[in-house]
Amino acid sequence: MAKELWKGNEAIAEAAIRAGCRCYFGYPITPQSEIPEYMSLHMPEAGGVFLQSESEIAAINMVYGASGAGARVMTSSSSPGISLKQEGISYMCGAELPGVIVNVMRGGPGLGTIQPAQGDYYQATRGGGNGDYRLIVFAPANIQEVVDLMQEAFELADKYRMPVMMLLDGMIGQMMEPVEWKRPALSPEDLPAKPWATTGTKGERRPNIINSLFINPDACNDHNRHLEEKYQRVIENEQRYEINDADEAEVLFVAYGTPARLARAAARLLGEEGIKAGVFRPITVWPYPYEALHEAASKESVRAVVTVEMSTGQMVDDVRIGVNGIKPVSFVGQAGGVIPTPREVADAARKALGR
Amino acid sequence: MAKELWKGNEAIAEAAIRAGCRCYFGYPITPQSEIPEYMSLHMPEAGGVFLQSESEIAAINMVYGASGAGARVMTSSSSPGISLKQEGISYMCGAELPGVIVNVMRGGPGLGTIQPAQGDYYQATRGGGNGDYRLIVFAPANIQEVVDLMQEAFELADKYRMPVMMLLDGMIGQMMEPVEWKRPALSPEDLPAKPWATTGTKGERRPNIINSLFINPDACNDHNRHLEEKYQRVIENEQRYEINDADEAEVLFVAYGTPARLARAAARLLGEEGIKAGVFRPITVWPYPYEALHEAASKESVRAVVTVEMSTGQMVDDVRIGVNGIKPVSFVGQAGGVIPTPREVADAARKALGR
Amino acid sequence: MATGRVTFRQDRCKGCGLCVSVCPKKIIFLDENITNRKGYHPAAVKEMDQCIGCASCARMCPDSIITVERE
Amino acid sequence: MATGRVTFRQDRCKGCGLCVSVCPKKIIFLDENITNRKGYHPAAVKEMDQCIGCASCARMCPDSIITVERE
Amino acid sequence: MAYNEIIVAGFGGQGVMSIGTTMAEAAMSQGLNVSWLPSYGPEMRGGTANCCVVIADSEIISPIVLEPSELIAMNQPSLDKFEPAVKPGGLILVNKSIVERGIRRDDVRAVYVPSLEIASELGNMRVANMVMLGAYIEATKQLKFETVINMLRHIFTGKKAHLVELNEIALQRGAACSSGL
Amino acid sequence: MAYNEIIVAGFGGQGVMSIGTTMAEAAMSQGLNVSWLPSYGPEMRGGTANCCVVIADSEIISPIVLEPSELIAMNQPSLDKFEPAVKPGGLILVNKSIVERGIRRDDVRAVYVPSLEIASELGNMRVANMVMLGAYIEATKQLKFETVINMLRHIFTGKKAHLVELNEIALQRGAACSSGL
Amino acid sequence: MAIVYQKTKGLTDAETHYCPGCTHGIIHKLVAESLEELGVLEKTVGIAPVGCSVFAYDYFNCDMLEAAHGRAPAVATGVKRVLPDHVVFTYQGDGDLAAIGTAEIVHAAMRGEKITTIFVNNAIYGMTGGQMAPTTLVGQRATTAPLGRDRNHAGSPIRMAEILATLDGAAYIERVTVISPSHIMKAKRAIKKAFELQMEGRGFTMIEVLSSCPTNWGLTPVNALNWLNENMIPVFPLGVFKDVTKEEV
Amino acid sequence: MAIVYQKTKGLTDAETHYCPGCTHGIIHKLVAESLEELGVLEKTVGIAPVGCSVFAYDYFNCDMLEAAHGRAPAVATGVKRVLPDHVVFTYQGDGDLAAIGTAEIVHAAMRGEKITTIFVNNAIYGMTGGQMAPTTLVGQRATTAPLGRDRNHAGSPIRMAEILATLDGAAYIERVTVISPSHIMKAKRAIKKAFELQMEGRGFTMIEVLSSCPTNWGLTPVNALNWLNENMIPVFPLGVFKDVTKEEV
Ligand SMILES: Cc1ncc(C[n+]2csc(CCOP(=O)(O)OP(=O)(O)O)c2C)c(N)n1
Ligand SMILES: Cc1ncc(C[n+]2csc(CCOP(=O)(O)OP(=O)(O)O)c2C)c(N)n1
Ligand code: SF4
Ligand code: SF4
Ligand code: SF4
Ligand code: SF4
Ligand code: SF4
Ligand code: SF4
Ligand SMILES: [Mg+2]
Ligand SMILES: [Mg+2]
Repeated sequence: MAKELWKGNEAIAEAAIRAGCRCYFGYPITPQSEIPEYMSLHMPEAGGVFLQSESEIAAINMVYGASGAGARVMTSSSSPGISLKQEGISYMCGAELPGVIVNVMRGGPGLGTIQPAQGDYYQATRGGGNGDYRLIVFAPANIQEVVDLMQEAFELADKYRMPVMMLLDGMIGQMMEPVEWKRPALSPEDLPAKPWATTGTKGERRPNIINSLFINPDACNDHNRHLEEKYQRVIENEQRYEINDADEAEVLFVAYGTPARLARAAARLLGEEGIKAGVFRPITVWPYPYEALHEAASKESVRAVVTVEMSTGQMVDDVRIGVNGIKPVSFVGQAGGVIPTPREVADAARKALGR
Repeated sequence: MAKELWKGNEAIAEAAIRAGCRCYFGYPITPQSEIPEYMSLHMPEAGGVFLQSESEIAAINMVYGASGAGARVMTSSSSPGISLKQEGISYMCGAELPGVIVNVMRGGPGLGTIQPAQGDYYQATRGGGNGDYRLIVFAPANIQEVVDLMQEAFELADKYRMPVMMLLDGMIGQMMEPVEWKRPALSPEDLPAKPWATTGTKGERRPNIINSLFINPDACNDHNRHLEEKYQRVIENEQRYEINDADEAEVLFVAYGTPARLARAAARLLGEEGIKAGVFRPITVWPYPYEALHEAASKESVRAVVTVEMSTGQMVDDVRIGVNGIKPVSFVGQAGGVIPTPREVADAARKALGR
Repeated sequence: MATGRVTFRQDRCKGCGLCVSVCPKKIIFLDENITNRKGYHPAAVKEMDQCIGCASCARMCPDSIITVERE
Repeated sequence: MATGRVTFRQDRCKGCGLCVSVCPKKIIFLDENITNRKGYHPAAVKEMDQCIGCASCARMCPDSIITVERE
Repeated sequence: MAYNEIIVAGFGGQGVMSIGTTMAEAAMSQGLNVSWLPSYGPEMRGGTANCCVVIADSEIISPIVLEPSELIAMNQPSLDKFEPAVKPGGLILVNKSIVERGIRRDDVRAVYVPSLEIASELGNMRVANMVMLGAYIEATKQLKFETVINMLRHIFTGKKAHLVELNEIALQRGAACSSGL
Repeated sequence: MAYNEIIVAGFGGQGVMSIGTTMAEAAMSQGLNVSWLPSYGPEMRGGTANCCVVIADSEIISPIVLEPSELIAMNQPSLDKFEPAVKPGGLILVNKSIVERGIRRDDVRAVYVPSLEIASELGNMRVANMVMLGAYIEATKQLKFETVINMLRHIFTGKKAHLVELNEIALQRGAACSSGL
Repeated sequence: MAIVYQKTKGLTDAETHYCPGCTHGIIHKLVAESLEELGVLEKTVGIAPVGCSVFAYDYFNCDMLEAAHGRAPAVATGVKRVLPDHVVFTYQGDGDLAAIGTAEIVHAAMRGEKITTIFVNNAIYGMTGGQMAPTTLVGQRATTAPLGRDRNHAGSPIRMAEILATLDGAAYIERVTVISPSHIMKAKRAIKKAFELQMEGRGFTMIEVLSSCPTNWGLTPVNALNWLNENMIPVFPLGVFKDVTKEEV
Repeated sequence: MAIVYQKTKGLTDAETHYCPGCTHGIIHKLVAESLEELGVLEKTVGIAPVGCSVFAYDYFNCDMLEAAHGRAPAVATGVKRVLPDHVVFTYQGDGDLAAIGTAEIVHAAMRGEKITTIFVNNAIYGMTGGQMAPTTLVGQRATTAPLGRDRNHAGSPIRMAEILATLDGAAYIERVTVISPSHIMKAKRAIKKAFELQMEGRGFTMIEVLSSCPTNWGLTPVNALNWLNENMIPVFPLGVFKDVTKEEV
């Protein structure tokens, strides 16, 4: 198929529609407002629902309702707006509702800045809401990958009955790159039925209930066990990552999203000096590919692991857990909307190698 | 001083008043409603402000305002309510505002149950809100400790200009224990002035501004660096932990709050069988006492580290980071309001030891 | 005079007395001789033949445990 | 006829024209010969002696850059 | 070494919680370590309630009582639920007035207290839980009657002072139920 | 191996973004890899704007351009800001119409384009950025005029078809500025 | 003998957890009876709030969702937009609707969301133990207003029916109560009419029902109804605040 | 010659970032002039919102806090309760106040919070690029309503002055605009009166100011004022909606 030049945010929206999403609720916030803007025109054209909600909280709860009613549904926001959705996300996890949540991250904390950042990693991978729950979190590094993963995001959400987050930074939302629409567009009729959904009993079954309340602690514990087993299945089956140029690498960069691209640029710089560097890029940051990272770090050639983030260091926790002490782990990054340069990244590698 | 029997929630409220807190904003939620209830009667008596807000979001933003205006101020809630405060907490961190936030945790996710749990560890220690920020998080294990730490909580909040969280579980909020009021009560007049507060210029200075917006990414990055340095100082100076019976321990339990008590009970059970067990109890879960844990786990006698939580396993990440691969780390816990029994904990230890 | 009949699912009665208060014939009472499994003294009717089947009691009952019949 | 005088901080003018639209004497114009450092053509007065010092322009200016004096 | 782990259980409204707090207060004023932990639920009334009390002269490890050394069963469901958990050699106080059966285990002791009957004899149904407490104190000897009576003197003052004596008698009548032990 | 890293910078309203997207579109339709990355700010108008374009026949590693191989400086502040970052041996296209100074470095090449004057000669100020683009294409030879003209044919149809020719001339006039290179 | 009144099929056979004499139970019946009589139970989706009626999902005999505290109108919006031909209702308390959920109810009404809201105003937070609600009367005691609500400190009760009636999207807004059989019949008519207007696509409909909380008011069930009559109705007058069918000629 | 008009000391010397002809700038002046004239700048604390006026903290010459989107009334409440003798105001846009911040403003008004809110209604989200606001007119285009606001889908504009006037805690509510010097003088009187009533402790005060957004309306500054006059005022009538001083005899 022919390539088309797409802006990240618009590609996200279009990809969702092509994934059979016919319901979008959201509230404007830079740098992702092109998503609701695109949806406001194209969702009705596709016969779907676009609604600008009164707040991010309303949006996530509309998602809860629409998902309960069986729809493929999405919301999007950026950092402060995602913070406001935490209770709702926790509820969706508790009630086992699918849905896709896009976070086009900007610098924080607080109002911060509107420039790209990755300061919401903890929130996305650990759950900024209450209780034990997880989201599948995809962290694509370019627009083609965003588009390719979108259909999968909706599929996994439905399969596991849990929300899936697309964790991007503002840069991916704002830039343009060529896109190829590889998979055929889905229409809602093609999708499997959801017998658990609250679509009216039609007199054919007992009422369905969507709920996250388990007042009896034993029931609540059982429910947590049930969720845990599900998460275990996700951990076993849904880890995604990519490794680049790792042959005989002395230093292993670990980075997701935009910084992974910077790390590869840094690896080139190092290569020019004869230092071999590889890049380990988690594509799912939850479930985190701990074993794969451990293996990559285990290679004899690797002398240092350097985590690169657009934050003051969050994923580095997962890198430490994955590497588990077998190699030294260090961190390089910038926060608040500043993007680390390949040179800074290369310097950090040199330092980690003691050069 | 004589001991008095206090209910946890009421002791928290009283301790706050004695720490010079004269401002409370909050919204009812089980199992912490006794805090606002106590405050509604006793805060006005102390000449302070009690206000029941329209929501948890309003409460945290009232805290933001009152803190900006220079007051020692507190809010409290339980899990879902704390989720709603995440944006506000991130703003407070961004604007460097002190304040104390009490989370009397209940089972989740979502509405979950009202029984005690520890499922909000990630949220508390990693930040459920957007951007790079931290809270000092105290996790006391009994009411006396709650009371003792409260004054310190307010002091550290003011000292570092950041929010401090008291992370408790519903059990500590609901139970009664004897309390001794060791430190003299503070009155607001005793407290150091806050020259940065927005209390009106009085024509004596240029306007003060409380703000978390740094639209220029370099400024935002600098601000993040500044915060990071502050957090580094906190890490260096404010770690608190307790170690029990660790001499020649074969198994080291790691637990905070109520499970630390259960772990000690389990250690007794094991002791009866001749298995020596120690308990490492972080009192601050951020900053996490990684080095101290590493050292405790390093002891030759220790063959296994077992993390005990009232969750499906959250602090275990920090235990892994602290132990850093030198000893095997395992986990035992119950979630959703069920409290693990000392027997279950002891069993997990036996299993970890291969017995 | 129309004749009515009321029946109570006494095991589910919470003894709140709302039915008692609205019966125009004042024939409902809480039977202190019975304690149901929930620990309440359930409602009962003294003189059923006085019942006019007006269903006021049933409409009022928050627990929907009263059935009213009428000739 | 009262005599007024207006002065503009032209470097801060955004050339929005609101002052132009409200001047009862129609003596304000945007000076296309000047481009200030912000890239705008700032407001100026054609015939100052016509100015009645009514301050309509100044009240209207969103950027508070007009000062009005009167005899 | 004293380490009493007690569960008090019954219907909401039977004064279960206050039996527990009274025990805890008394123990504390005797210089012992104590903890009191209630069950809690949504606000809706009715249903059952219980609390755990730990009284010890050493440090209290955990306030949760899973295997009580003593159980005060104020109603049948509570006896059904907690009887199996009582430590071998432990004690069960049964509120005989509304519990129909006897205990089923033979490795624990039992005291049967007709608390309502006694209270009604004393002309005040509200002292029924004092009767149970009296039985407990006599049976375990951990707490002193004096301590409790002193506490009552602080609570009932002025016009209510006469209630001290009533409660004292209730305690004694309860104690008598355990005296055969 | 082609790996062009371009920064286009100027005032908001000068068509900076669309110069970039046109380059990216053209390169893509020539089968090259491309990326386009805008600066973005709060909505308030005015101020400066820039975008990064990468055009390559190999994989594009990073869309961020820190050291451009080519800089299109549409105004003075942009030249001031980005001139030092240009790669040695790189190229700077200067919008001579409003930039008063020449370049200061001697390790890069420069092309000066009087874009506004040319546009005004052509009777349509809106083609000024096509003039700049023409200069770029001629100077770097990475893109084909044909490709851009074809794209214009798709954009300007019906009543606007006559604009294709106008833009074509603008491109050529711009190209002429680079021809001395 | 013919049955003149029996439990509606709109309710399940579950026993409610409500306190004795709590009028939540009466209101449940009216909603359920209305849905049954309209023959729409099979295509109804209800939203339970957080409050004493949190377990309503176990009581209504139709598909149900349990919403986060205050967010029922947003959840209902999500459901209704996906299932425009279904009947969608929320059932919410005064803490849920008039405190934490203020924005959601105002905006559902503003949009003219085609849902029906049953707003149970008992002037207190029942579920959590009697804290002050935005609808608590001035002077009324609550666990967070131990000396009674003080107007100067905490303001006066909010009147949601009046507020929402200012919005063009509201099709029908009425305030009723259930303190007597005749009030109950009137309340039922109001609820049924709201559902009918929803089904006609007229816009947002809300019935505010003044309800009792004997437990937290500290009154017997019967006295609670008297208290409601004497104290609440003067502050929250009964009546129709908006009716699109009356605006037409 | 005597100065008859010059920049108020209530504003700092910072240049604003507002678009040319945006009436946010005029409204800033009126607030600042009022505070200056009342002589209270030194004991005033202002709260900036999130919206185009987010940087207001750099413009007002008094202590300022920047609040989270929609939460300015809660922040103001926190400040005022700590500093009851100070003058506290919020400055908020229509997205901020009438969408995400609905609950906060309604409850500040309900409580009779002794603050003054300057509500700048420009029927659009200015800051984020022209998305639909709750106050956007039916038929008005916005980047999230590309075909114009559709009443059936998104409802009709919300009228906050009318809503808040239903609350007992509101002492003074007026809607004004700044499209001409005479409107500006009227707006100023309203703002000043609001501050005065706040200082007298009368309760919550709000001045809604109809404002222009030439950039996102796609009009010249002058045409924007005409559009406002012709289209917004009919939907948002100017006038006093609540005035406690008039209720007294
Ligand atoms: C986010 C959140 N905040 C608070 C609570 C605690 N909570 C549960 S119900 C309730 C109030 C219930 O009052 P109301 O809505 O009036 O219903 P009622 O019980 O009176 O019927 C509160 C505050 C919660 N579950 N979630
Ligand atoms: C929680 C959150 N949601 C969304 C945003 C993005 N945002 C910034 S300003 C704004 C709307 C501004 O509109 P309005 O309040 O009408 O002010 P105006 O710019 O029109 O003056 C939005 C949605 C944000 N910063 N925070
Ligand atoms: S039907 Fe009427 S008369 Fe009969 S018992 Fe009920 S209320 Fe009384
Ligand atoms: S109204 Fe119903 S629950 Fe109450 S006493 Fe009568 S029958 Fe029993
Ligand atoms: S003061 Fe009046 S007359 Fe003079 S320039 Fe200004 S508007 Fe015109
Ligand atoms: S109103 Fe002010 S900014 Fe606008 S043109 Fe006139 S002087 Fe310039
Ligand atoms: S607490 Fe009040 S509202 Fe809740 S069930 Fe009991 S009486 Fe009803
Ligand atoms: S975007 Fe609109 S509201 Fe914002 S500054 Fe520009 S004109 Fe004013
Ligand atoms: Mg209520
Ligand atoms: Mg606006």
